[in-house]
Amino acid sequence: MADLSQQLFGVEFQSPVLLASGTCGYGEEYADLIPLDELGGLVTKAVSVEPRRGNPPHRVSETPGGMINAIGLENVGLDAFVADKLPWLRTNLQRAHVFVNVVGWTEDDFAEVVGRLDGEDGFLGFEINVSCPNVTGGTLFGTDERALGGLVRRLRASTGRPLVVKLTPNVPDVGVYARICEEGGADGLSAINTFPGMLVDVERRCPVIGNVSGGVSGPAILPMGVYLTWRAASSCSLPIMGIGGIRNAEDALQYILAGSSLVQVGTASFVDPQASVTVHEGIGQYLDRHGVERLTELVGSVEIPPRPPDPAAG
Amino acid sequence: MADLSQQLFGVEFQSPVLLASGTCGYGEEYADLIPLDELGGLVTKAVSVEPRRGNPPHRVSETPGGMINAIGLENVGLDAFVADKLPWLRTNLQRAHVFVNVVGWTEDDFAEVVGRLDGEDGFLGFEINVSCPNVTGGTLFGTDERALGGLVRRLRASTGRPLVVKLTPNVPDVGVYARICEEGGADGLSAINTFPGMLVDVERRCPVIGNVSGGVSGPAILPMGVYLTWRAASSCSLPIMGIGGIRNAEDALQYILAGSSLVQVGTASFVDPQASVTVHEGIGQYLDRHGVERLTELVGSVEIPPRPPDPAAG
Amino acid sequence: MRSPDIARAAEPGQFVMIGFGLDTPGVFMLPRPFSIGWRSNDGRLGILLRVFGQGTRRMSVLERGDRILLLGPLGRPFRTGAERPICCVAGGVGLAPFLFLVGEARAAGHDVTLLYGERSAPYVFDPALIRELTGGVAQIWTEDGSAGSRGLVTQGIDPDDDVLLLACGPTLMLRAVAAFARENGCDLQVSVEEYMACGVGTCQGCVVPGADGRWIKSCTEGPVFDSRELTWPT
Amino acid sequence: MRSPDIARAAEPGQFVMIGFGLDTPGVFMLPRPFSIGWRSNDGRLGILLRVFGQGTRRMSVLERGDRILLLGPLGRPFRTGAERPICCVAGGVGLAPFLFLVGEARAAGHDVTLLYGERSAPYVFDPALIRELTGGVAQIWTEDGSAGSRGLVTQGIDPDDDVLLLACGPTLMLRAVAAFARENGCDLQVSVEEYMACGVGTCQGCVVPGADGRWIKSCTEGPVFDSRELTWPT
Ligand SMILES: Cc1cc2nc3c(=O)[nH]c(=O)nc-3n(C[C@H](O)[C@H](O)[C@H](O)COP(=O)(O)OP(=O)(O)OC[C@H]3O[C@@H](n4cnc5c(N)ncnc54)[C@H](O)[C@@H]3O)c2cc1C
Ligand SMILES: Cc1cc2nc3c(=O)[nH]c(=O)nc-3n(C[C@H](O)[C@H](O)[C@H](O)COP(=O)(O)OP(=O)(O)OC[C@H]3O[C@@H](n4cnc5c(N)ncnc54)[C@H](O)[C@@H]3O)c2cc1C
Ligand SMILES: Cc1cc2nc3c(=O)[nH]c(=O)nc-3n(C[C@H](O)[C@H](O)[C@H](O)COP(=O)(O)O)c2cc1C
Ligand SMILES: Cc1cc2nc3c(=O)[nH]c(=O)nc-3n(C[C@H](O)[C@H](O)[C@H](O)COP(=O)(O)O)c2cc1C
Ligand code: FES
Ligand code: FES
Repeated sequence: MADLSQQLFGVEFQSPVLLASGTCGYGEEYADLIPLDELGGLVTKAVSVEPRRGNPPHRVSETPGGMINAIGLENVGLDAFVADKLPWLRTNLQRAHVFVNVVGWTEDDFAEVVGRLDGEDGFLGFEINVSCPNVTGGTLFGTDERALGGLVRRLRASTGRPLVVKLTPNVPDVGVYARICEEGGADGLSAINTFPGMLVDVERRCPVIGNVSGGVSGPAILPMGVYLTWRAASSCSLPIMGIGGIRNAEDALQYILAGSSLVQVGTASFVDPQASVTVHEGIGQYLDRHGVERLTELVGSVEIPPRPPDPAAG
Repeated sequence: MADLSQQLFGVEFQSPVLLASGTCGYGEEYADLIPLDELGGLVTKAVSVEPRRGNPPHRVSETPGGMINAIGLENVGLDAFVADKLPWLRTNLQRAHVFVNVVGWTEDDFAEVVGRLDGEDGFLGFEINVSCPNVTGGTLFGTDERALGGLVRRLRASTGRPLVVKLTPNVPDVGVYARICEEGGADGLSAINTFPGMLVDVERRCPVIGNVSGGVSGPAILPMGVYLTWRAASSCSLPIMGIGGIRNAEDALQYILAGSSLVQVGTASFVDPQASVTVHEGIGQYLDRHGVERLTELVGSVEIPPRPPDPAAG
Repeated sequence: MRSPDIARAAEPGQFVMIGFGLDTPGVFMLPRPFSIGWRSNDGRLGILLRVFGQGTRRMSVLERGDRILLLGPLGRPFRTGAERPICCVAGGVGLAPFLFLVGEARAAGHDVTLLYGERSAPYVFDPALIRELTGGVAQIWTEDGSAGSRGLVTQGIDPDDDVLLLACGPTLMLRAVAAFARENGCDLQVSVEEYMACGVGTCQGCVVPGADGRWIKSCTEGPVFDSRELTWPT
Repeated sequence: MRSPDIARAAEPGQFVMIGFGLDTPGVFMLPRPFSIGWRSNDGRLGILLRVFGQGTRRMSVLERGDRILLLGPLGRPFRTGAERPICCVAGGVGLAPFLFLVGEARAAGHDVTLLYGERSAPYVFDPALIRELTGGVAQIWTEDGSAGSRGLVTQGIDPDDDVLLLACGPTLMLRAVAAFARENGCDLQVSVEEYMACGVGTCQGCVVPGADGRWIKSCTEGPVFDSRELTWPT
C-alpha cells in the first residue's frame, strides 16, 4: 500500500487525517469509538487562560448541508487542562499528534496559555484560534492584519514548538493573512475556521441559536475551504491543514491537491464517528489506484490551466 | 389574505419576491415557465459597457447543498441590452419591477452603464455588482472601503433612479460596507453575492471549473446570508434585498425577520422554476396563519435576546 | 431497527443517535437523538417517532431494509434503584422511554403507574401498543378530553411523598412536574431534550442549565437528571 | 416517467431536466439533463441511465411512484429533414437519443443505421430493448470485442458522402467523427454534453466553443449542433 506518512513540523505524521478542534473534545470522548492512535492526530477544544462557561442553548443546529454552532469556546481553562486533560493525551496517544487549540482575547491571554503549556508533555504544538474578538482592537484577531502579525510574533517568541495559525475565512484575501503568519514566524496554517451565520426560528420569531449568530461548518463550506486553502498555499510556503466539510477521501483529496499537507475532519464525525478513519483508508486506496507511491507527491499538485483565473466569477 | 405589498424605492412592490441576477437571464427566458409579472420583480444578468464572452467551461457544478458558478459575467453589453433586452422587459412587465445589475472594472465603466440607461424606459433601478475586481486598485470594489465609497458617490451623482448596492460576503464586517453605501447615497442594499469557492476534480487533478474558482450559491449559504443581512440591517437604515439559498417561504422569512424587505430567489429556480412563486404563496400563508396583516410588520422583527451576542462562536 | 449490541446494553431512559451516514448522494443530515422505546430478545430496538421537522420527516419515510446509522445506547438512564412506587409522567413523544421502563420496572417488582398526556386524541400513540408494552398501567390524558381523561397530565399525579416521579416531555410540562415535586417533597428524575450534534460528549452542543450555574451536557450527564441538578425558571 | 405533455411534444435529440425538487428534507440537488430515449402513446417517457456520480447514483435508486421534477422537452432536436440515409454513431449512454430517433426516422421512411460502441460487454445496454426500439438496425461495437464487433465504433462508419451523420457520445468520439466527416465531406450533427444548471437558457452555464469564437449555450442552441457550428480542437 502507498505511503501516507509525511515529515512535518519536525515529526512523522503516519496519516494526513486529524480530528478538528471542537469536534473531538480532548480526545478521551472518542477513544471508545475510533482508533485515535492510528490517525494523524487531533486538535483539542480551545483552551483559554480561565475556564469559560460558554453560550446558552441552543448551541447547535442543522443548516442546509451543514450545521451552525455557538458553543462560546466553553472550556475547562488552562489549569484544568494541564491537570485533567493532558495526562490522558500523554498516556493514550503515542503515534497520533496533538495540537492544542489556543484562544484568548488579548495577546497576553494567548501568550499565557502558550507559555504555560510550552514546558508540558503530551502534545506536539499549538493551533492558534484567531477567530475571536480582540478586546483591545475591537475586531477579530484573524481579520486584523496588524493584530494578527503582532500576535504571531509574540507567540513565536514564547515557544519553540510548532505554531500553527487557524485562519478566519471572512476576509477579502486570505493570502494576505497567510503571508502575515509566515512573516511572523508561524510554522503552519489551518484553513479554515467556520463562517459566521445565523438561523431564525420563524415560528417563534427569534434566533435559533442562543448566541444569535454562530459558525457554519460541514459540507456546505467545502468549496470555500478548498478555495481558501488553494489561495493560502499559493501565497506562502507554510504547510497547511485543510479543514471544512470533509466527509470522505475525495473531499480530503481536493484539499490536498489544492495545497494542504494534512486535513482535519470536523462535523462529519458527528454524522459518522468513523468518518476520519474512512477518509484515511480512502486516501490510501486512491493512491494505490492511481499508482502514486507517496502522498507528498499529491500535495498542491492540482494542475491550473494556463489562462489566468478571472476572479470576477458570477 | 394578508397584504404582501410594500412601498419601497418610491413604488409599490406587489410581492417581496424577486428573481436574482444571473439566474433569470433578461426575463424573457423564464416568461413561459412562470408568471413573471405576478412577482415582485427581477434583476437582470449583469450588464457591462462592452459585451463579454465570459469564462470557458465548465462554468457550473454542484457542490454540497449548493452550486458553484463562474460564468464570467458574460453579457450582451450595453448597446445590445438597450436594443434587444430592454424592449421585452418594457413590454411584458407591468407590475413586476426590474433592476439592472451593473458591472464594471473601473468607476467609469459603471458610470457609463448607469448614465446611458438612466434615460431609458423598462426598468426601475440599478443593482450595482461590486464583486468584481477594480482594475485600478487591484481589489474587489466590494471589499475596498475607499473604492466602494467613491463608486457609490459617483453613481449617485449620475442617476436619480433607485440605486442598490449588492454586497460581497467576504469582508470582516459587512456593517461597515453597509454604512459606506448609505453615506454614499445608495437607496438600498442587496445581501448577498456568492462566496468564492473551488472544486478539484481528483481523478483528473485539475479544477472542475474552467475559471479555477467561482462563486458558491444555494442553500449552503443560507445561514451566512441571513447573518449578513441581519448585520447590514443592524448597521444602517436602508431597505435590503435578502439573497442566498432561499428555497421556500421559511427561508425567505428568515431573511425578512432578520431585516430584509425584499428577497431574491436564485439557485432554487434551477431546481424548480416555480420556486419563486412557491415562496410568494408560502409567505402569504404564513402571514394568514400568524394573523399578521401586512408583511411590513415582520421586516426586521426578529427578537434578539437581551444578552449581547458573543461573536466568539466556536 | 436491529442492533443486538445496543438492545442488550440498553437501559430505560437511554437514547440512540439515528443518522443517515455520509454516503447518500446529495444528503447531509446530523443524526437525531431518540429515546429507546422498547427492545426485543432478538436484538431489535423500537422508537416512537413523531414528525417535527426535517430529520424526523425524513425518518418517517424510511422503509424496511433502508440502512441507517445507529449509535448507542447513550446517556444516563433513569435510576429506579430502591423498590418504591414509581409514577411516570409523559408528555407527547416523551412517552417513549416509559414504554421501555414500565416493562422493566414491573419485571423488577416495582409498583408503576404511567400518566401519558397529549393535546387531543389524534396525537395519541397506538393504545394497543401502549397496552402491550406497559401491561395496561398507562392512563391517557388529553387537554380537550377527546381521549382518556380530560386535562393536563400533571393533574393525574398522586401527591404521595414516597413515590418516585419520572418525567419526560415538553419543557412546560417538566416545569410543572418539577414545581409539583418541590411542593410535595417528591424525588423527581426528568429526561430533558436539547439539540444535539454528537451525542457522545465531544461537541458541547447539548447543554442545559445546571443548578450550580454551569451548563451541563445532556448527552453524557443526562438526558435523565435528578430535578435538583438543574435550574428551573421560577 | 409519465408526462403526456412532454411525450407529445418531444423530438429526437431533445432532452429533459430531471430533478428532485426542493421539498425532500436534507436533500439539495441540481437537476440533470437526460436525452429522451423513447416515448409511448400513453404519455410515458424513457431515458437510459448510466451512473456516473452523485445525481445519477441517486436516480438509480428511485422506485416506481417516487416523485421527480421533469422539465422539457428542451433544446434543439436532430434535423433529419430531407430523405437521405442516416448513420447514427453512439458512444456509451450517447445511445439514448438514437433509440428515439431511429424509430421515428424509420417511420418517416429514412434508411437508418445505428452504430453503438462501448468499452466492453458489461457496459452494453440491454440488446433486447435496443432491438425492440430500433427494429434491429443497431450494430454493437466494443473496444475489446467482448460484444458485437471489435474496435472503435467510428470504424464502422461507411464513407458514403451522401449519408447524414448523427453522433452522440464522449468528446473524444465526437472529435473522431467530426474529423471523419470533414475528411469525407459528410454532413454531421452532434449532440454535445456540458454541465447544466437551468436547462432553459438563463444561467449561461452550459457553453461550448462556437466556430465564431463565442461560447454557445448548449441547452437552448443545442444540444444538437451542426458540427460546423462548433470549434473542434485540432
Ligand atoms: C434525549 C432525546 C430523546 C428524544 N426522543 C425522541 C423520541 O423518542 N421520539 C421522537 O419522535 N423524538 C425524540 N426526540 C426529538 C428528536 O430527536 C428530534 O430531534 C426532534 O423531534 C426534532 O428533529 P427534526 O429533525 O424533526 O426537527 P428539525 O428540522 O431539526 O427542527 C424542527 C424543530 O424541532 C425542534 N428540535 C430540533 N432538534 C431538536 C432536538 N434535538 N430536541 C428537541 N427538539 C428539537 C426545534 O424546535 C426545531 O425548530 C428526542 C430528543 C432528545 C434530545
Ligand atoms: C444533453 C445531455 C443529455 C444527456 N443524456 C444522458 C442520458 O440519456 N443518460 C445518462 O445517463 N446521462 C445523460 N447525460 C449526462 C447526465 O446528465 C449526468 O449529468 C451525468 O451523467 C453526470 O451526473 P452525475 O450527477 O451522475 O455526476 P456528478 O456527480 O454531477 O459528477 C460526476 C462526473 O460526471 C460528469 N458530469 C457532471 N455533470 C455532467 C453533465 N451535465 N454532463 C456530462 N458530464 C457530467 C463530470 O465528469 C463529473 O465529474 C446527458 C447530459 C447532457 C448534457
Ligand atoms: C461544535 C463545534 C465546535 C468547534 N469549536 C472550535 C474551537 O474550539 N476552536 C476552533 O479553532 N475551531 C472550532 N470549531 C471549528 C472546526 O474546528 C472546523 O474548523 C470547522 O468546523 C470546519 O470543519 P468541518 O466542516 O469539518 O466541521 C468548531 C466546530 C464545531 C462544529
Ligand atoms: C449562474 C449564476 C450567475 C450569477 N450571475 C450574477 C450576476 O451576473 N450578477 C450578480 O450580481 N450576481 C450574480 N449571481 C449571484 C446571484 O444573484 C445570487 O446573489 C447568489 O446566487 C445567491 O443567491 P442564491 O443562493 O439564491 O442563488 C449569479 C448566480 C448564479 C448561480
Ligand atoms: S451532543 Fe455533543 S456534547 Fe452532547
Ligand atoms: S443550462 Fe443554463 S443556460 Fe444552459
